[in-house]
Amino acid sequence: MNYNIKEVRGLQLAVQNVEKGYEGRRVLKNVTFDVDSHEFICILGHSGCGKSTLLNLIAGFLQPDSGSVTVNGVPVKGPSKSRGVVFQDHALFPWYKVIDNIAFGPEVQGKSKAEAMEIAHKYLKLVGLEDYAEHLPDQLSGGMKQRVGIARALASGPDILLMDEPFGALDVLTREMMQKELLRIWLELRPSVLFITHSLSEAVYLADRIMVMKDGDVAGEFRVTMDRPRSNQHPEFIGLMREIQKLLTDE
Amino acid sequence: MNYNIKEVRGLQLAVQNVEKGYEGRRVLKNVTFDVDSHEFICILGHSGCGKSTLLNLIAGFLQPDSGSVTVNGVPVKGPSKSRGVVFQDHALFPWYKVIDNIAFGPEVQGKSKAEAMEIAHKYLKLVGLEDYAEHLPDQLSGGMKQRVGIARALASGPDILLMDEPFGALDVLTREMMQKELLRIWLELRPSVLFITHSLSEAVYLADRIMVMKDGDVAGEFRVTMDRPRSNQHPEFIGLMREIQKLLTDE
Amino acid sequence: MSKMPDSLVASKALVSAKGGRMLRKKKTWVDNGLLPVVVFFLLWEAVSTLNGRFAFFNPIFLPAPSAIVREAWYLAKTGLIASSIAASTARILVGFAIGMVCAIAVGVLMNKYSRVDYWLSPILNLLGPIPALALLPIFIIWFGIGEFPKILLIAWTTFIPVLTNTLDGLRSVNPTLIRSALSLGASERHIFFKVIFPSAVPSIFVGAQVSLGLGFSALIVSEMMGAKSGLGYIIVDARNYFKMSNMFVAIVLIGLEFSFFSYLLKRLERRMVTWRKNGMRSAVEK
Amino acid sequence: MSKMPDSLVASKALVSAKGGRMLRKKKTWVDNGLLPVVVFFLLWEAVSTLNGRFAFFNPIFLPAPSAIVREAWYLAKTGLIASSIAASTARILVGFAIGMVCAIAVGVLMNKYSRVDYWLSPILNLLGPIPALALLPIFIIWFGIGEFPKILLIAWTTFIPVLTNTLDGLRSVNPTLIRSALSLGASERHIFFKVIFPSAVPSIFVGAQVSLGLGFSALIVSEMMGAKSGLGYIIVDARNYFKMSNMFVAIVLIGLEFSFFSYLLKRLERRMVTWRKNGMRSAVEK
Amino acid sequence: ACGSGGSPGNAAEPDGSSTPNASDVKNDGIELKQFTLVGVRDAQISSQQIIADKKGYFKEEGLEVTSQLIESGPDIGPMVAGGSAPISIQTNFMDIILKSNNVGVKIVAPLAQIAGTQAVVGGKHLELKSAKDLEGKTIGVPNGADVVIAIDNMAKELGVDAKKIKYVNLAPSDAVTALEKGDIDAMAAWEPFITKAIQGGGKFLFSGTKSELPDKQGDVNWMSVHTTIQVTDDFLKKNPNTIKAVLRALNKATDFINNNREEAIKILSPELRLTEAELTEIMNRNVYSMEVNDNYLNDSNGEAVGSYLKSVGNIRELQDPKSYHDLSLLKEVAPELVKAELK
Ligand SMILES: Nc1ncnc2c1ncn2[C@@H]1O[C@H](COP(=O)(O)OP(=O)(O)OP(=O)(O)O)[C@@H](O)[C@H]1O
Ligand SMILES: Nc1ncnc2c1ncn2[C@@H]1O[C@H](COP(=O)(O)OP(=O)(O)OP(=O)(O)O)[C@@H](O)[C@H]1O
Ligand SMILES: O=[N+]([O-])[O-]
Ligand SMILES: [Mg+2]
Ligand SMILES: [Mg+2]
Repeated sequence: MNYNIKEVRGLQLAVQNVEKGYEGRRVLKNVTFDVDSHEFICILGHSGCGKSTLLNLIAGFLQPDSGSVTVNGVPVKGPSKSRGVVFQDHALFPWYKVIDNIAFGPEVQGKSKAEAMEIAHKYLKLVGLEDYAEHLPDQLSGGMKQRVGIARALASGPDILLMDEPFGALDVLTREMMQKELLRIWLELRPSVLFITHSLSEAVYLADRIMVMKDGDVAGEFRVTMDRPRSNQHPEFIGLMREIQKLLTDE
Repeated sequence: MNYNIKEVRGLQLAVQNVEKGYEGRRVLKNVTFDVDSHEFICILGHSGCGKSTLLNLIAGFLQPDSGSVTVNGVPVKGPSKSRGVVFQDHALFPWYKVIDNIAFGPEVQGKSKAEAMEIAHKYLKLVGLEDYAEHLPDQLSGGMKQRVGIARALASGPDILLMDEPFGALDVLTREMMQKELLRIWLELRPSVLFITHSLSEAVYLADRIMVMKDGDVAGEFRVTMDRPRSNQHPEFIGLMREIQKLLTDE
Repeated sequence: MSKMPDSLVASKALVSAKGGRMLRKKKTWVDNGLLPVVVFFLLWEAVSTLNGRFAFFNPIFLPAPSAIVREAWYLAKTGLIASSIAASTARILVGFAIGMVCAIAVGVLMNKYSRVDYWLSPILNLLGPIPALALLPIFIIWFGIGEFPKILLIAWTTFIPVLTNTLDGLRSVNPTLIRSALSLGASERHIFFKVIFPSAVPSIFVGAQVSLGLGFSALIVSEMMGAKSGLGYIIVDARNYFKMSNMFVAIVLIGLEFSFFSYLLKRLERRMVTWRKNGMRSAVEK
Repeated sequence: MSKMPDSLVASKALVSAKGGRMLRKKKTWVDNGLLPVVVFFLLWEAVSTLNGRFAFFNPIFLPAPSAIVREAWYLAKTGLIASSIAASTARILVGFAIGMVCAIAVGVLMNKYSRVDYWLSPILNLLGPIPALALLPIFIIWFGIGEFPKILLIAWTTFIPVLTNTLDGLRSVNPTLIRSALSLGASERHIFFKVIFPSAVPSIFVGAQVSLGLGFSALIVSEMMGAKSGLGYIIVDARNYFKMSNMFVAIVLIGLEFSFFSYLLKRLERRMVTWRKNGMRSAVEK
Repeated sequence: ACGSGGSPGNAAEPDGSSTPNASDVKNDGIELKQFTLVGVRDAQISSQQIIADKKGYFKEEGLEVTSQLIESGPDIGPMVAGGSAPISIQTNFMDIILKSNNVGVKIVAPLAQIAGTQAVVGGKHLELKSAKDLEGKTIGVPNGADVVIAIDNMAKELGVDAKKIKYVNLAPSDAVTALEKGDIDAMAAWEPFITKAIQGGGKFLFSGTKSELPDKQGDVNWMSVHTTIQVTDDFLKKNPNTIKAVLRALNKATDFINNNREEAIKILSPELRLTEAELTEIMNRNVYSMEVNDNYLNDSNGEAVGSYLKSVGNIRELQDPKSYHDLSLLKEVAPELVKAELK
C-alpha cells in the first residue's frame, strides 16, 4: 500500500554508545549498532541480558543514560507510530474486542472506521484468528493473545517493527506459519525489523543480520546471506547455527 | 526430604470424559487420560487447542461441564497445595519481593519464617537468580519472571506439578539448564509432572509419556522409553520427533 | 484464563448448568435486591408493633414503617412530597453531573500536567474538607439564595470524592498499555479516550457512587437556604419543630431515591465495564 | 518493563541524572507543597487588601488571612483553639478509625459471602445516604449528646466511602493471583492477608482519603450537639452569632489539619504500596 | 460533655438520690443534688439560668447544677424526648410540640415573656409608607417559625393581606446575610439575629410586643411566647424538692436581672458571646418574670397559638395546657407569682 513512500524515505536507525541502568545497576553497557532501512535483524541473548531494555530504548519508552538512539539522525524522544512494537506481555487493551484492538492503530491514525475494520480483518485473518474477532483478550489462549499483538502492530503499518519474542508462546506449526507470514509482509511492505527471539534456528531462518547480546553488550554480529526461503539443511544455515551456538555457550 | 512419604502414598490422577466449554463453545471434548504417580507427562498441541484449560481443570480452578477429574479416586473440588502450578503468565505477587514470592508456599504451609527463607533461597539459586532476591517482580525480565514462577511452585513441594509452558521465555542455554534442574528435582522428589510445551524436542527430552492434543481431544499418546539423560541423536528420539511432528502437522 | 466479564454471563448461562447458576446469582442480586429491603421493613414493623404493645420506648424514637407510610400519605396529600422529590431530584442530578464532569476534567489535567497537580493539590487539600455547613453562609453571601448556590454546593460535595477516585484510576493505568497505544500512533486525545479513560472508568464509578450518597447530605444543607420544598427542606423543618415522623419519611425517601440512582449507576457501569474480571469470585469455579 | 515503584525512586536518584530529576519532582510535591499554599494565602491577602481600599464588598464576607490570623490569635488566647483542635482531633481520629475498621471488615465479609452481600447491600443502600444532619436528632434521642453519638456519627460518615472503595478494591484482585496462592497451599486467612488485602490496599486508601475529608463535615454536625469545644463547635457558634471571621478561622484550621492527616495517609500509603506503578507518568521517560 | 455518658444529671435515678446529703445546707429533703440543667446559649432562654449559676444561687439552695448551654435550640426537643435533658429551659411552644408527640413533660414555671425578641427587620432599601407595602415583599423566615404569628396578627390589625407576603425559608443566621445582601426585603427571627440584622443596616419594623411601622407605633400585642422551665414526668415525680430548689434559685436570678441589669449584663455578655451594648438592647426586649398570669395562660398557651402550630403542621392536635403544666411546685415556692389558674 504505502510501499512506495517507504521506499523513498528509507529509515536509518542508529544506536550509539548507549548505556542504560536501573537503580545504578548498568544493564546496557556501551551498545552500538545500526539498522538499515528494510533490514531484518534478530537479537539473541540470555534471559536478562538487556534485550527488552534495548527495544524499549529504540521504541522511545526509555531514554539512555548516555549515548544516543537516532532515526535518520534525529534523536528518538518518544514513541512514534513509525516504530511499531510487539510486546513480550502482549499489552492488549482488555476493554476492546480482538478486532478493535487490531483496528486501534489505523483508527487513531485517521482511517475511517470502515477502512480500519477492513485492515483489522485482513490482519486478523493473517494470524489465523478470524473466528475470534468478537472475543475479549481475556478470553484468548496465551498463543492467541500473542498473535493478536502481532496483528495489531502490523496493522498500523510501521517503518520499523520492534518485536519482543513474538512467537514465544506458539506451537511449532503456528510458529512456522507466522514466520512465513512475517517474511511475506516484510517483503511486501519492507519495514526494518528488530526481532528478539530465543530460537537460534528462527533467527537464522528470518534475519539479514543476527546480533548476539551478552551481559549488556553486543557480543557478536552475523550476516546471513542465504536466499529466502531458507532451508535448515543449507550449509550456511548449519554453519551459522553452530557458530552462534558456540558464542552463546562460551563463558 | 519428604521423598519417603510420597513414595508411600503415590498419586493417581484420572481425567475421565471431561468436557469443558466457554459460552457454549466446547473447548475440551471428551478428554480421558491417567497420570501415574511419579510420571512425567508432556502435553503438546496447537495454540488454542485447550491445553491451559485442561491444566486449569486439573488444578481445580475450573470444574468440568461433564466428566470428572479425580486424584486417587476423589474428585478435584478446588485447588490444593498438592497440585503446584506454574502459570503461563507467571502470576507472581507484585507486592512481594522475589524471595518472598518463593517463600510464600512454605510459609503458608506453616514453616517458620527462617525455614521458609532457607527453602526459598535454595530454589532461587536453582533457577540462577540469587542476585535478584530483593527485586520486585516488576523489575525482572520476562525470562526471569518465568524462572521465579517455577521456583515458587517447586518450593512448596507439590505431589503433582502442573506447568504451563514454563520455559517459553527462556533462551536456549537457560532453558537447557532449567530442563536439567527440573529432571534432577523430579528424580529426587518424584512428583508427577504435567508439562505443557511447544518444543517437541523438549517433550521428548523430558517426558515419560507425551500427549498430543488437537482441537480439544487427545489425538495421540507416545511413551518414551529411553534412559535419561537423553541424546537427540538416539534413534528413539529421532523417531519420536518425526512421528509426533507428523501427527501435529496432519490436518 | 477462565474469568469472564459480566456481560457474558448471560449468554454463558444459556448453555451450561454452571452458567445457569451464575446467572441466577446475578439476577437475584439485581432484581430480588428487593427481598432484603422488604424483610428489613417487615422486621422494623414488627419491632415497632411489639413496642406499641409493650411500650419499651416512645414510638417517636422509631416510628413503624406503616406509621411512616401514613405520615407520607398525609404529606403527599399536601403535595409536598411530590414537589420535594421533583425539586431535590433536579438539584441532585444537576449538581451531581456538574461535580462529576468537573472532577473528571480536573483529575485528567492534574494527572497530565504535573504543574497543575503541583499547584492545585495543596489548595484542594485546604478547600476540600470545608464542610457544606460552613460553606453555606459564604455561599449565601457570594451567590444569594437561589438555585445556583444550591446546585454549586451539591456539585462541590460531589467533586472531591470523584476527583480522588479519578486520580487514583488514572494513576493505576497499566503503563504498558499507554506505551502500546503511543507506538500505534495514538495522539494525546486518543490516549486519554481510548486508554486512560476506559481504564479509570471503574474507579470513577466508585467515586460517583460515593458522591451520589454525599449529594443527599449536601442537599439538606443547600435546602436550608430559601427552599420551599425538597427532601432536605422536609428534614430541616422536621428538625426545627420536632416532627420526627416527617424526618423518617424524608430519610426513607432519600434511601429509596438513592437506591434507585445507585442501581442506575451500577447498570451503567456494568454496561461500560464489561471487560473487568471480578477477582475472588471468578478465581475458582465451585 | 521499565517502570519502577516509587519506593525505589530515591535510590535510583542517587545514580543517574534522570533519576535525580525524578527525585526532585517527588520532593517538590511533598515538601514544597507549601509554596502553592503560601501563594494562595498571599493572593487572598492581596484581594482582601484591595477590597479594603476599594470596598467592592463588605470585608466580613471575606476576611483577609491576616485578619483571620489576628482572630485566631485572639481565640487562641482564650484557649478555645487549643482545646478545639484537641477535642476535634480526638473525635475525628477515633471515629475515623472505627469507621475504617468496620468498613474493611464488612467489605471483606460482603466480598467473601455472597449471602452477606445479598442481604446487606440493599440495606446499606437505604441507610448509606442518610445525611448526618438527619441522623442528628435521632442520635440525640437514642444516644444523648455525649461523646458516643458524636464519634458514631463520624464513624458512620467514614464508613460508606471506605466500604465502597474497599469492595471495589476487593473485586479487582487479579484472580490468577488467588489461584496461584491457593495452589501454594494458602488458607482463606492467607488469601485474605497476603493476596486480597495487599491488592485492595490502594483502593482502601482512596476511600480513607475521601472519608477523612467527610469526617470534618460530620464533625461539625456532631459538634452541634452539646459540644463545648471543637472546630465544628466554633463553626456552629460562628454561624449562630454571625462571626464570619471565626468561621474562617475554623475553616482554615480544618484545611490545615486535613492536609496534615492527608499527608500522613499518603506517607503511609507510599510505605505500604511500594509495588504499584504510576500509569501515565511512568509509561514514557522524558 | 454529659449525656449518655452516665453523668448523674441525665439519668432518672442517679446515685445522688440514693444518698441524699441531708445534713447539707438548708434543704427540704432534696432528692437529687447533682444534675445538669440544659438551656440554650441565648439571652431570652437562659439568662436566669446563667445568672443563677454564676451568682451561686443554685449552690445556695444546696444544688450542684451543671449548667449546659446548647448551641441550637431545636436539639432540646430530642434531648428531652430521649431522656438526656430531664430538666431543661426552652419556650412553652416546645412543650406543646413535645406533648403532641406524647413525650411526658411538664412546665413547672414560666421564666420570661420573650415576644419582644421575636421580630421583623427590614432591609436597608426597604421603604414602607404603610404596613400594606409589605404585600409583595419577600421575608426570610424559618418555615413554621413562631414569629409568623406576630406577622399574621400585625396583618390582621393593619389590614395587610398576609397571603401576599412572600416567605423564603431561611435560618435566622442565613437570613441576616441574605438581608444585608439584599436578597430578601425583610427577615423575621429572634435575638440575637434581630440585633445583628440591625447592625448590618436593617430597620426594626415590629416585634410581638412593639411596632415601629408607619401606621402603628408603640406597644402592641401581636404575639406572646414564654421561656419556661420544664421537667420530664419521671423527674417531676422523683425530685419535687430538687425542682423547688431550682425554682427558688431561678427566682433569685430573675430578681437580680431586674434589679441589677448592668451587672447582669456584665456576667452574661461573655457567656452569650454578645457585646454589652448588644445585650442591653436584647434584654430590654424581654420581660423577665416568673409570673403565671393571664398573658401567659391565655396568650402564650391560648387557642390561637395552638391553631397556628397546627396550621403549619408543627402539631397534629390542639393540646390542653393542663396536660403539660404542673405549677404546684411554683405555688409552694412563691405563691405570689401564680396570679392565674389553669382552667
Ligand atoms: N523496571 C526495572 N527496574 C529494575 N530493573 C529492571 C527493570 N526492568 C528490567 N530490569 C533489569 O534489567 C535487566 C535486563 O532486563 P531485560 O528485560 O532487558 O532482559 P531481557 O534481555 O529482555 O530478558 P528476557 O529474555 O528474559 O526477557 C534485568 O536484569 C532486569 O532485572
Ligand atoms: N475465559 C475464557 N472465555 C472464553 N473462551 C476462553 C476462555 N479461556 C479460554 N478460552 C478459549 O478456549 C480455547 C482454549 O484455550 P486454552 O487457553 O486452553 O488454549 P491453549 O491450548 O492453552 O493455547 P496456547 O498454547 O495458545 O496457550 C481458546 O479457543 C480460547 O479462546
Ligand atoms: O430561641 N427563641 O425562640 O428565641
Ligand atoms: Mg525481555
Ligand atoms: Mg495456554
